[in-house]
Amino acid sequence: MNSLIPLLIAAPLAGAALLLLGGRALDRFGHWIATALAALSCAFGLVLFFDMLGRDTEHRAVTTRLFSWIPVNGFQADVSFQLDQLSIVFVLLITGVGTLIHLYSVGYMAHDERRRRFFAYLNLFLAAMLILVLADNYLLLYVGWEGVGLASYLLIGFWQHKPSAATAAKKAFIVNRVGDLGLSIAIMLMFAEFGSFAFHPVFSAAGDATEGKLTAIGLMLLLAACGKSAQVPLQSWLGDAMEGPTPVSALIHAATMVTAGVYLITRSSAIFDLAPDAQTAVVVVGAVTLLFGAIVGCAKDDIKKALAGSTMSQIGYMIMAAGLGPVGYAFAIMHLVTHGFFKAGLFLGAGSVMHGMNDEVNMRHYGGLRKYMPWTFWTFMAGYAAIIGFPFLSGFFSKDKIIEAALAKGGTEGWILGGCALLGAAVTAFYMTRVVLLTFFGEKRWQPDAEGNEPHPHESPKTMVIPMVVLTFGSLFAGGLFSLGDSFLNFLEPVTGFEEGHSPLNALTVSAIATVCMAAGVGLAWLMYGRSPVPVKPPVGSLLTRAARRDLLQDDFNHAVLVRPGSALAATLVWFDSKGLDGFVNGLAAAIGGLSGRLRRIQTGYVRTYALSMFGGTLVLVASTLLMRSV
Amino acid sequence: MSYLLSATCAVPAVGAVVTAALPAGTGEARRRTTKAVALGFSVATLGLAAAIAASFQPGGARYQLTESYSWIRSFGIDFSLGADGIGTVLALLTAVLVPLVMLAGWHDADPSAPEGTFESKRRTQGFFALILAVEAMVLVSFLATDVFVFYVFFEAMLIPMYFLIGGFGDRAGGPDSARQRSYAAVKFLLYNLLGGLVMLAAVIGLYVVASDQGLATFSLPALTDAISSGKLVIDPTAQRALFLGFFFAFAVKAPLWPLHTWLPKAMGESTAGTAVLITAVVDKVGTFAMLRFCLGLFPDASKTFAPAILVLSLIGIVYGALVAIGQKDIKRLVAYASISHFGFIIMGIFAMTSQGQSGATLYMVNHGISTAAWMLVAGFLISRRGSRLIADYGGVQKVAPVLAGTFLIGGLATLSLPGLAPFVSEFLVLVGTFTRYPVIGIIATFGIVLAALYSLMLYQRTMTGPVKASVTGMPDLKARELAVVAPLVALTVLLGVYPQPLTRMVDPAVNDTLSQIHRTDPAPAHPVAATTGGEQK
Amino acid sequence: MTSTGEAVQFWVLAVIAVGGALGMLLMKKAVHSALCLAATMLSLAICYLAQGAVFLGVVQIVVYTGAIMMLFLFVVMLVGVTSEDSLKEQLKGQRIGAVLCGLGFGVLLIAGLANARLSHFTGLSEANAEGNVQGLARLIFTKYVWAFEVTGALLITAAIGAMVLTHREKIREPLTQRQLADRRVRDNIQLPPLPAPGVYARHNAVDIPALLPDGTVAEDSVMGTLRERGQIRDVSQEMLQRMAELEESTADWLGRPSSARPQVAGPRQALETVPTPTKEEAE
Amino acid sequence: MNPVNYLYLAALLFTIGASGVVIRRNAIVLFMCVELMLNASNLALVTFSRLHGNLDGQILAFFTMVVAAAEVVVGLAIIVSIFRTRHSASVDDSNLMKL
Repeated sequence: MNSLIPLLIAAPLAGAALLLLGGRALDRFGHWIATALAALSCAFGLVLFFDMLGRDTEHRAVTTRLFSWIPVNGFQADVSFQLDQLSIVFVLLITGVGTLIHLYSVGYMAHDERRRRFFAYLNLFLAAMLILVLADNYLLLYVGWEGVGLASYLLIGFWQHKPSAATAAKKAFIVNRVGDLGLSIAIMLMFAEFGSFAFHPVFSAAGDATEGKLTAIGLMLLLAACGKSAQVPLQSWLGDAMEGPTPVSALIHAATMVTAGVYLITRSSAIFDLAPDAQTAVVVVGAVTLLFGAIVGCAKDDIKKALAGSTMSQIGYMIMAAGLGPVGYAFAIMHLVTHGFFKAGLFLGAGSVMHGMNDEVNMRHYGGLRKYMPWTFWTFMAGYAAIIGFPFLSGFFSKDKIIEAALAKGGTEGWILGGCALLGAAVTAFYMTRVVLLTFFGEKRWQPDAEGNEPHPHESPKTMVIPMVVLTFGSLFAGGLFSLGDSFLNFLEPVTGFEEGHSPLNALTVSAIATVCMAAGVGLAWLMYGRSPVPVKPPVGSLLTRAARRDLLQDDFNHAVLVRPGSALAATLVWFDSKGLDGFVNGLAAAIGGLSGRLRRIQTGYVRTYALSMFGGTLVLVASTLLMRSV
Repeated sequence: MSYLLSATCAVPAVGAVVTAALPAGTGEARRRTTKAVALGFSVATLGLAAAIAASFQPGGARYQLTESYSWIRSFGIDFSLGADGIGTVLALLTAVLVPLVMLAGWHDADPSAPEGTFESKRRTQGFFALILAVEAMVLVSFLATDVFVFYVFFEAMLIPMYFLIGGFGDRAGGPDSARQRSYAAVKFLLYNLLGGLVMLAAVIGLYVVASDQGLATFSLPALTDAISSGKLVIDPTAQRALFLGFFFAFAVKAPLWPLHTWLPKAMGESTAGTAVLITAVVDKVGTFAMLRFCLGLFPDASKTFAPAILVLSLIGIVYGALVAIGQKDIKRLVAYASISHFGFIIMGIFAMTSQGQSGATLYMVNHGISTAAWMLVAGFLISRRGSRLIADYGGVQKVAPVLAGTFLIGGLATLSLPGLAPFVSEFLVLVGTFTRYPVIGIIATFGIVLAALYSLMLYQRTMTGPVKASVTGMPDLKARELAVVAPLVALTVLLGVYPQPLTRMVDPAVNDTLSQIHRTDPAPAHPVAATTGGEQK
Repeated sequence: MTSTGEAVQFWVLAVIAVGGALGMLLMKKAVHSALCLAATMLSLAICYLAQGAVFLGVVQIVVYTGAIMMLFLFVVMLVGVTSEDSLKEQLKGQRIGAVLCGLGFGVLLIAGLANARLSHFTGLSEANAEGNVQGLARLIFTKYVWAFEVTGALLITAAIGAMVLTHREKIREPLTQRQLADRRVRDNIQLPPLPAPGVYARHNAVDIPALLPDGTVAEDSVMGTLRERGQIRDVSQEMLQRMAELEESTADWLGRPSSARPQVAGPRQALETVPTPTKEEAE
Repeated sequence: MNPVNYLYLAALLFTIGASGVVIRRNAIVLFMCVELMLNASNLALVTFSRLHGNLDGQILAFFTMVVAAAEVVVGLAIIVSIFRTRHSASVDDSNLMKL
């Protein structure tokens, strides 16, 4: 059964290779191959899952070693995979949502001439993401980590002829690289400390290391997580990443890849549990991003960017939960899964809307679409209800648990964190309601596109609707299913550990407060956008709104602090290299040339001058001979 | 005594003579014969190099397949060859790259001068003969086990390289390209001659010191054995001076910051194939020699100077990358990227850990392959448009997707994407450095961010965006060009996923080097009992 | 130690030799230098004789002084007997350098000799037992025969070399008188005979060029060789001076006012084609 | 008198000759100076011959004379041909070796 694990990865990898190398011959049906292979991978995942359920708790985790990858004396990196409860959750999420999105893309990308490549990249992404979650050591995880980064780069920049897409892709990759820096330093620290970087040995030896070292490793891992999961301060790439095709945004930048940071922190729980300072940093990052993303989401008029802000914010929840320690790991993962469903559903819905509206993304140019796209509308509403935490839907369960866990932190910290989480919930309700109102309700504010075509909104083809419907089920019922008898918690506990948090408020009260917050957010949004017609031109807005539209000035900050001095430095060095170093060398050459020009004058051409110098030379020779003799 | 090594070195040498002697003429058929003959010799060399690798026993003696012929008896100079893991791997790299470089430069030596101006009728013969000559000399350098023989070929290599750089340029040259080329060639020659001169003094000094103590030989194994066993004692001051003499030559060739300024010029002005020869093959002799000669012959001085050299290489890493970011010329960008990479290689060597040195050796191979892919595709691109300026391109992926794709793979390999070969070596170098010098290791890690910057910026500016008018109608890669790039890409992926064939050959040599200098890897602070799934070698 | 006679002889000869050498060095005219050198060589020849090198002494007189020095004199004649070598130095620092080097060199050589242990002199009585010439001949034709043959070859080569160097290749048949005359007409250069040298009534020497009516020099009137050597005596200025004096006295005689006297133009330009030595002589 | 005095005399003459080469400009005089130097060395050789009591020194002096003769022949021929073309026997006029 273990041999299925490599096959799980091999299927999409083979798909990617086949589609990329296969050439134009595969243009007509390549996308179906890719979808089939994704589904095959998903099937393998399900088989493995049920196989795992069939064993008792102690024997659920299995590893399979393929071959030794980089063996250099003490440095032993293997290509070896570990499938445990945490991994299988991710495997199912990735392959499941991945398959659905493959299917969706068949319809969405039907008219793109480079469709074959798109599917190749999607398959590549699946393979890399599976490597990421199945690796049994950090170095192999790093391969998957950068592999998804590559896939993300290729897919964000899929429409390369658009300069904005190409720039966004590059930006995503480079910001991620900064995060990867953290991961590589963490691996190096582990190797220097433990002589290994495989999960099991490191976690079992973690207790021996000093807290300082563990904190350093933890902070480096956090940096990596920040990069991949778009957390403050490395969040700036996610909004731009929406330049990619919408299925990509749904799969990579909402459901799976961006949650890799949460996976990393949860996976490294053994390290974080022993490094409280690092945990605090994680919590702070999570809480800040939670609010940051939510505020950005409120101001964006671009439907995908609003959803991207939301993604950032929701991942902030997960990171915060993961930072809380064993109290929160399981809930972080649970929220991750439910978020995967409803956010993917929301993005697919957004994609469907764009598909019907000539790829218009500005919500101010939508309005009243519910009549034209009923399927899209209802699936979107399901996702909407789930994300705002409408009672007894997926988001309600997972988010409430996180708020509880935050409050359970205790003391002022607990109140602050809980307060942030509740505030976040209210803001989430506000911006999501705004999205829904602007898109599906109100007047038609449709605008002709650049070529003057009036939009004719229509429902999307079946291949797009079916995935949305399937995801709707996940959005509606996954949370409830997981919470039924704490099944999810019990399943994950052997990996992540769990301890009951002691919240100052009981669960019911928390739920009630959260629901009230949610209702307040929805109400405020309705007051602002539901009652009165929405202007097509965005109003100037307050200072905060304007800042939020610019991603709270993150890009400006980066530009001023990093990009501009960086390029100035590069320019200075280029100058220094040609004028300084090379100038020195050339100057030396010129000096020697000048000197020989002077010396050349000694060569007067007069025989007698030469004779004199010979005479002088003889003199010196005789003198030195005599001198040597006398010495 | 097997003749495999000498045969491997002799085949390209004979090939160079034969190619040069082929009948001149400007006809297409004549030229094709010439090219086919040269390519045939290089492929034969590849076969022989593969035979060396195949018959190499990783567990056996340090130097295998040794041969020795007396040369200058009165100075104890023998023409002796021997293959160790490091040399074998690099010889194989050379043998792989040369046929590809020839294929890539298939038309680089076709008559280019306008009708009526003077141009040699033996241009094609000369070009291919020179490439073969370089190959022969590089192979001898990698396989020589005699310090003097190494020195002679290390220096002699400059002659054909000089003519390759000065005589053959790409289509992108401006009106004064000939002048620029000869400037580049002279600069290349002067820099390297200066280094070689200093080295010659050190070689003689070494001989004097050794013969004073009754060891009148240039044989590397004999000298290193005597030094590591304490039979030959070089006093510290002399050792430092000799070390610097050797190191200077290698640092110029490698090149190490701040001795690098010849490289961008030489790579920028020559053809893409020549640039690959420079950076992927000839420069490797420098780093290879640091590992084999500097460390083995002067262990104490190496340890003394290691921190300073590490700092220089660190500067090189960051500096090269930053300057690459600011470049406007594609080939110069690749050259500066190479400077950054050479920083990594030197850093790995002088970190003096097994990971660092294995990583550095792998890095030499991987950098050779990946840069060759990147540079040759860049060369194809330049040959289509006739400009080296980044600003002249844009949107190429739309018209030539395969070209763009391979260019991207080259770029990704350069930025050390995991799964591609350079990642393995770069990570090993970083880990190896980090375990001994944590701060330097961490700063060097920043190099990976900068690498991503220059590599992706180059791709973005040339390949993406709207199709520029000057690019429209640009043909995609032709079969010949694909035949050049495909093996390189395949190797990049293969060695990234399964580098074991190389590490198995390199590791014993590296361990031997480390034991010669009496260095062991720093032990982890809290070692875990069993490593990952375990199988220790 | 040598006999007193030889000592006296040495001191006398040494003074002559050194004096001759210095004379050669300092004399302006090459002829004088040559004669001084001959004196030195002769005294050296006697020194050779005194030291038992009879053969060499004779060779020195016959070959050196007799043949080589005469060759020198021939060449000096060819180039110009009276040509003087200006002792004014033109190269900067040359003379100072030469003096310093010379002094240093001399001091060093003499110091080196003084430091050498040369007290024991074997003398040649034994070697010259069967006669100096015989002794030399024995060596030359046995031990040094190869060198001797080579010197022979050298001499022949030198002789041929000298001939080749001084030989002028005849490129075409020499022109006849008629052809020469025709060419002069064709080229229109100096058809009438050249002017005769000398200023009649004043000078009639061949090295004094004739004067043209305006008082300038007619260079053609002097033979080419003299012109080349710069051995021309230009008397034009002097003549003009005379003319002016004559005018003056005539005017006095006629009682003309001085203002009405015809002005003699200022000094005419000097001879243009005069080679450098003449200029130096003027200095 | 010590025969070493002959050597001193030779040294003196040699020095005068060498200085003459450097000082004088007339090529013929210059040649004479060279001859003087050769003569000085001949004197030294003859004296050495006497000092050692064998004739090898005289043989050497003899060869010197022969060579000097050859040299003078060629040298003077050169001077004559130079004079013919450049109308001067001053060595300073022949600075054509200068670039």
